[in-house]
Amino acid sequence: MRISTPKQLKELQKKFQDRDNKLAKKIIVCHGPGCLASGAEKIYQEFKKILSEKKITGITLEALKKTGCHGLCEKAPLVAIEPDKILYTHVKERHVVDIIEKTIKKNEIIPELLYVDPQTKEKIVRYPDIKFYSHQTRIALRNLGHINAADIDDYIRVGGYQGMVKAVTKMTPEAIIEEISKSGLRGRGGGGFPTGRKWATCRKVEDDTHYVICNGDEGDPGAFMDRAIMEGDPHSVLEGMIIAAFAVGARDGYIYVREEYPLAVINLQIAIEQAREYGLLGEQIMGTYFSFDIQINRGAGAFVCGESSALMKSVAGEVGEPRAKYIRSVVKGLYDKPTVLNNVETYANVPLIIEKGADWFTGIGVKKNSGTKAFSLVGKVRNTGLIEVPMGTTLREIIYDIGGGLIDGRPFKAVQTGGPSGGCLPDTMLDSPVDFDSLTKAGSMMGSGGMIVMDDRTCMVDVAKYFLSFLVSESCGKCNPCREGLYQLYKLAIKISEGRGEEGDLEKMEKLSDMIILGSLCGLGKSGPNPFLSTVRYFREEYLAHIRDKKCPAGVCRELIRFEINDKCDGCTACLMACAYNAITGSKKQPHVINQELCTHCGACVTVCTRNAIDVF
Amino acid sequence: MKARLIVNPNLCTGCRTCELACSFTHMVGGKPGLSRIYPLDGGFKDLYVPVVCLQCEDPACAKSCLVDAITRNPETGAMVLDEQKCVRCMACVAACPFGCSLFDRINNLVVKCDLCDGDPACAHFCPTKALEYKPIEEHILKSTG
Amino acid sequence: MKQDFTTIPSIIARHPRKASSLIMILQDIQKEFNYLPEEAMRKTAETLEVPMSKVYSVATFYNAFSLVPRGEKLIRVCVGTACHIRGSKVIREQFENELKIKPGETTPDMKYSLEVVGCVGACAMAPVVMINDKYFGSVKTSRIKQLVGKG
Amino acid sequence: MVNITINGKLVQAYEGEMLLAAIRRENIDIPALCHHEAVEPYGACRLCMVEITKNEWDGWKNHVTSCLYPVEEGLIVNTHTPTVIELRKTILDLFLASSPHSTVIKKLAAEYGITRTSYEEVPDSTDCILCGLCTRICDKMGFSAISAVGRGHGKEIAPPLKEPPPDCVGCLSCAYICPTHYIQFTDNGKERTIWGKKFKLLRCEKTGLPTITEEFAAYLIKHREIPEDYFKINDLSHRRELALKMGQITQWGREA
Repeated sequence: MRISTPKQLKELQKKFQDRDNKLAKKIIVCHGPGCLASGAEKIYQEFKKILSEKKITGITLEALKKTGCHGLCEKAPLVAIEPDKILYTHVKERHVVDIIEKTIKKNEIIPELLYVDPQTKEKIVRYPDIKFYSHQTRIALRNLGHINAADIDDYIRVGGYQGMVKAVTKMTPEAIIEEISKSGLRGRGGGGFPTGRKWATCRKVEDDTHYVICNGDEGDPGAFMDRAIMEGDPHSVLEGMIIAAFAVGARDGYIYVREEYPLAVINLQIAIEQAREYGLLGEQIMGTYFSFDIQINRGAGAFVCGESSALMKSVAGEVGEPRAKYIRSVVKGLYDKPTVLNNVETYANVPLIIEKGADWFTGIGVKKNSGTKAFSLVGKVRNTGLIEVPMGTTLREIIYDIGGGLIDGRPFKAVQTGGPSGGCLPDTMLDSPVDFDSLTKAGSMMGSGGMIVMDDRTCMVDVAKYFLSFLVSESCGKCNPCREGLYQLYKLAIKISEGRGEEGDLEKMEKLSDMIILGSLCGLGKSGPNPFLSTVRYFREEYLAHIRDKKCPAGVCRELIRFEINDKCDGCTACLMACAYNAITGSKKQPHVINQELCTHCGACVTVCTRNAIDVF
Repeated sequence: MKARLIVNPNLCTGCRTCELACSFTHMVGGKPGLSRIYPLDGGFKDLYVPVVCLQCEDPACAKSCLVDAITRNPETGAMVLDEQKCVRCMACVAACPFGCSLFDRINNLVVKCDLCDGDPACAHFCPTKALEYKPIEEHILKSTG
Repeated sequence: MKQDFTTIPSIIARHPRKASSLIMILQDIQKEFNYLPEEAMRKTAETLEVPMSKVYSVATFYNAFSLVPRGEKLIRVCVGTACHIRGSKVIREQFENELKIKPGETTPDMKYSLEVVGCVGACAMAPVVMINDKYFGSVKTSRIKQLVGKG
Repeated sequence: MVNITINGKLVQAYEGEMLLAAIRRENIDIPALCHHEAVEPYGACRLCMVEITKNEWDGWKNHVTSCLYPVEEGLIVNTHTPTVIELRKTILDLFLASSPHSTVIKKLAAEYGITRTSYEEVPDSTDCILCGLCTRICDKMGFSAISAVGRGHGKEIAPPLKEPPPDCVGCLSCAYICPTHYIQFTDNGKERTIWGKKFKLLRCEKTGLPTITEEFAAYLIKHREIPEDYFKINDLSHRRELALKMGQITQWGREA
């Protein structure tokens, strides 16, 4: 079936809505990354088995739905019951029967599966009442947790492809670009470049071929928003790309997906095929002369391919080495043709802007930073998960209201944003708003949206060392400042963390950092020293403790710490079993002892001790 | 092509002034370079032939150059080797059927005649006019007339 | 692991015969054989008319490719930021101790390969371990022996 | 022509050329280890970076690699500002840590006042500075026998599978173009070895002197349509042959 008129799409939407409305209840089994890692697939199969065996009136198999990430990954696996908006957390296979028997059949709530507010200890039935959800505004993640990613009909039901149909049948390319420019949409991949301006430049380049690329190479460790969108709402990405292609005059599009995301590739592929079937991709879309198709390229594991020129080389089947960009890729990109490259979240925003208008979009967020931003809120925070907030929301709101504060009530130390190109912000910055400009000013950056919360047991020297080690192994090795400079910066960080640091090392590292920023060829090198610079800016004392006192205050840097078992030990032998180096001795129910000669300070014992009986010095 | 380097072995005495002139014109770092012209034994008594690049119509040197370092100067018609581009692979030295791409071992350079940018020193200094740099028309008129 | 190289041409034939297919072909070969056999790389170079040096360069540039056979079970310990601060280092070391290999290596019986990976995008469940295509979240050191057993 | 200012001097540059060419024409010495006229600019060594600005940029300055930045009307270029010199020093310092034994690097670093690296010397260091000239020239010549292998700090230049490269013809261009003379080869007049591959040299049928490798000649015959005969003798013999032929013709003229 081909959709060729806006009316036809409306009719279809109506049809799918009616079909959906007939379902008395819907069982949503979240298949986001967190839930999948916690056994969501088994729960889905269990539901499927019981539903097909039991034949409950009004509840057919159609009521069971696999969706993308619902958000609250910490409590995975999640099951939601619609339209009642009940959320069950930490669901296990054995709960499935209960859910069907009680909640589905009798409208009874199962209290033990409900979310418990960490502050009030109150059990919350409906997820919109949970602070984690109530403080969010979802645009890019609008359909996650609500629709079946592998079903275009479900996307159309919730209003999918309306924006694209409007763009292609009712708007001129210039008008689309104008609308996107007016909306103030900025690149969600991290740089924050105005999307409208990018499209306008690309359209202006006279060439018979233009390309549209979607950057799904979410390389920042600690970020999974793009993954969640590609897996959970692939059509929103396609729709955004089709609008972009129509606006700039492209015939071919590419989606570059990280190799670690096999499910994203599968769901995107299904989506592309379904869109082709409906005539939304392919020749003469909506009966116009506009033709456009999309191909998926799987990344092959290289962080540097998040950089635009490297990504384009990789799409062309080559080594992902960035090239100097005195000629921008918008003008000369893939195969030297004008190319628009945006990230997944940016494209996911586009259809709604076209459908609802730029004014609606600028009404969300703050000046010069309109709209929302999705984050993966992770680390030592209570409610880890996928969130989306209006630009300008403060870090405190995100971490304490949505995130529920830190695990075990430990003190907040820093929040890391922007991945390896970003930085760590201390508690003094908690009230600063989260938007492109404020974060950059604070010495970090928006990045693709990883937000990693750190507590007092995280060592900032170790964090800097971690990012440097990541960048050293991910540098393409083309230019000297990045290849050799970051390597030397890493070596100096190791030196400090191992207690060999000397006076002057920090100054040397700062100077080297400046030169790496100045001299590197691409963004990877130019932002590579940021994790070091931001930690040394806000946590200089901690560095100095390593250098002068040869101490790691957070108890992380192994060369500078010592573990000892205190009198809380009740001889449970958990630490003894966990120690791979046979450094712990002691018999059952007797206090254990650590042999300092054999101890490697790996900390395995601390992670298993439930009695708080191991001290770190 | 306006002019051509005409070689007349009849007039050549084998004095080797041309070699010297070439060498001194093509200095390398202030020292004389390798001459690109050689008056050689013509096989008969008192017969010398100054062998110099013929600036072929379809030059093997340029064809064999894989980095496009040898190109024709449209002004002089000379096939000129760009020293900055040359990577000393010796393809042209091996490929020229007249042996007129040469390797200067002392300066580690491949060299060939470039007609001195339109004023060839060899012709300039040739005492017997065995080498003359003449406009093409004149030369054609003479040979046909 | 398959050692039947006769399937190579058909894998290559799944893609358009142009240089831009190189990475995709190598990915399919990697999937089929668990590594990139020399013969497959040569055949790819020949079919696409891409120099062998370029194939080798691409094969060694990207993390996804291995030039040596990998074990039946590929254990990937995520060392992304979220995992790092939730103790992935200890997890990695425990796997090293358990399997007696370092990341990038394979046990002599070809059963296990150990790798570290930048981020698998399941950060909310940190620390995460992937065994073949399966994710395991909130991994504790005490679970590692058991994880090696299953997966 | 384009008007630019280099270190305060107004100069004219050719449309489309890179800043480095204009700078060097002014006899200003700035190092550029990954640059060679035979191949496309690459921008890897970063030594040729200069400061640029324009009057209308309101004091905003940028630092660019001059080998890759095309000249623009009104550009004001400074090649030796304190920042630029500091950057060059840092890069040379880093090179000195990664290639501590290279005489070329040592000499260049000394010119900038660095005699010992202030960083940790890289273990298993080599003289290779990964400028990419060898692989780029090999690609340009159409052989692509060698390439970069791996990435990041562990990157190296090698033939495929680190075996003698089948596509190499032994032209030695890579060794010649290598700015640090890292690429080693042997040539005893009969046989040549490079990248672990042995080549037989063609010899002049008259003088017995070696010319190019058999493989290189075969390539030129096949792909560049140079007649096989041309390679039978060397340049000296070719010249002698030409002299004798022309001598014969002259002699006939004398006799007639």
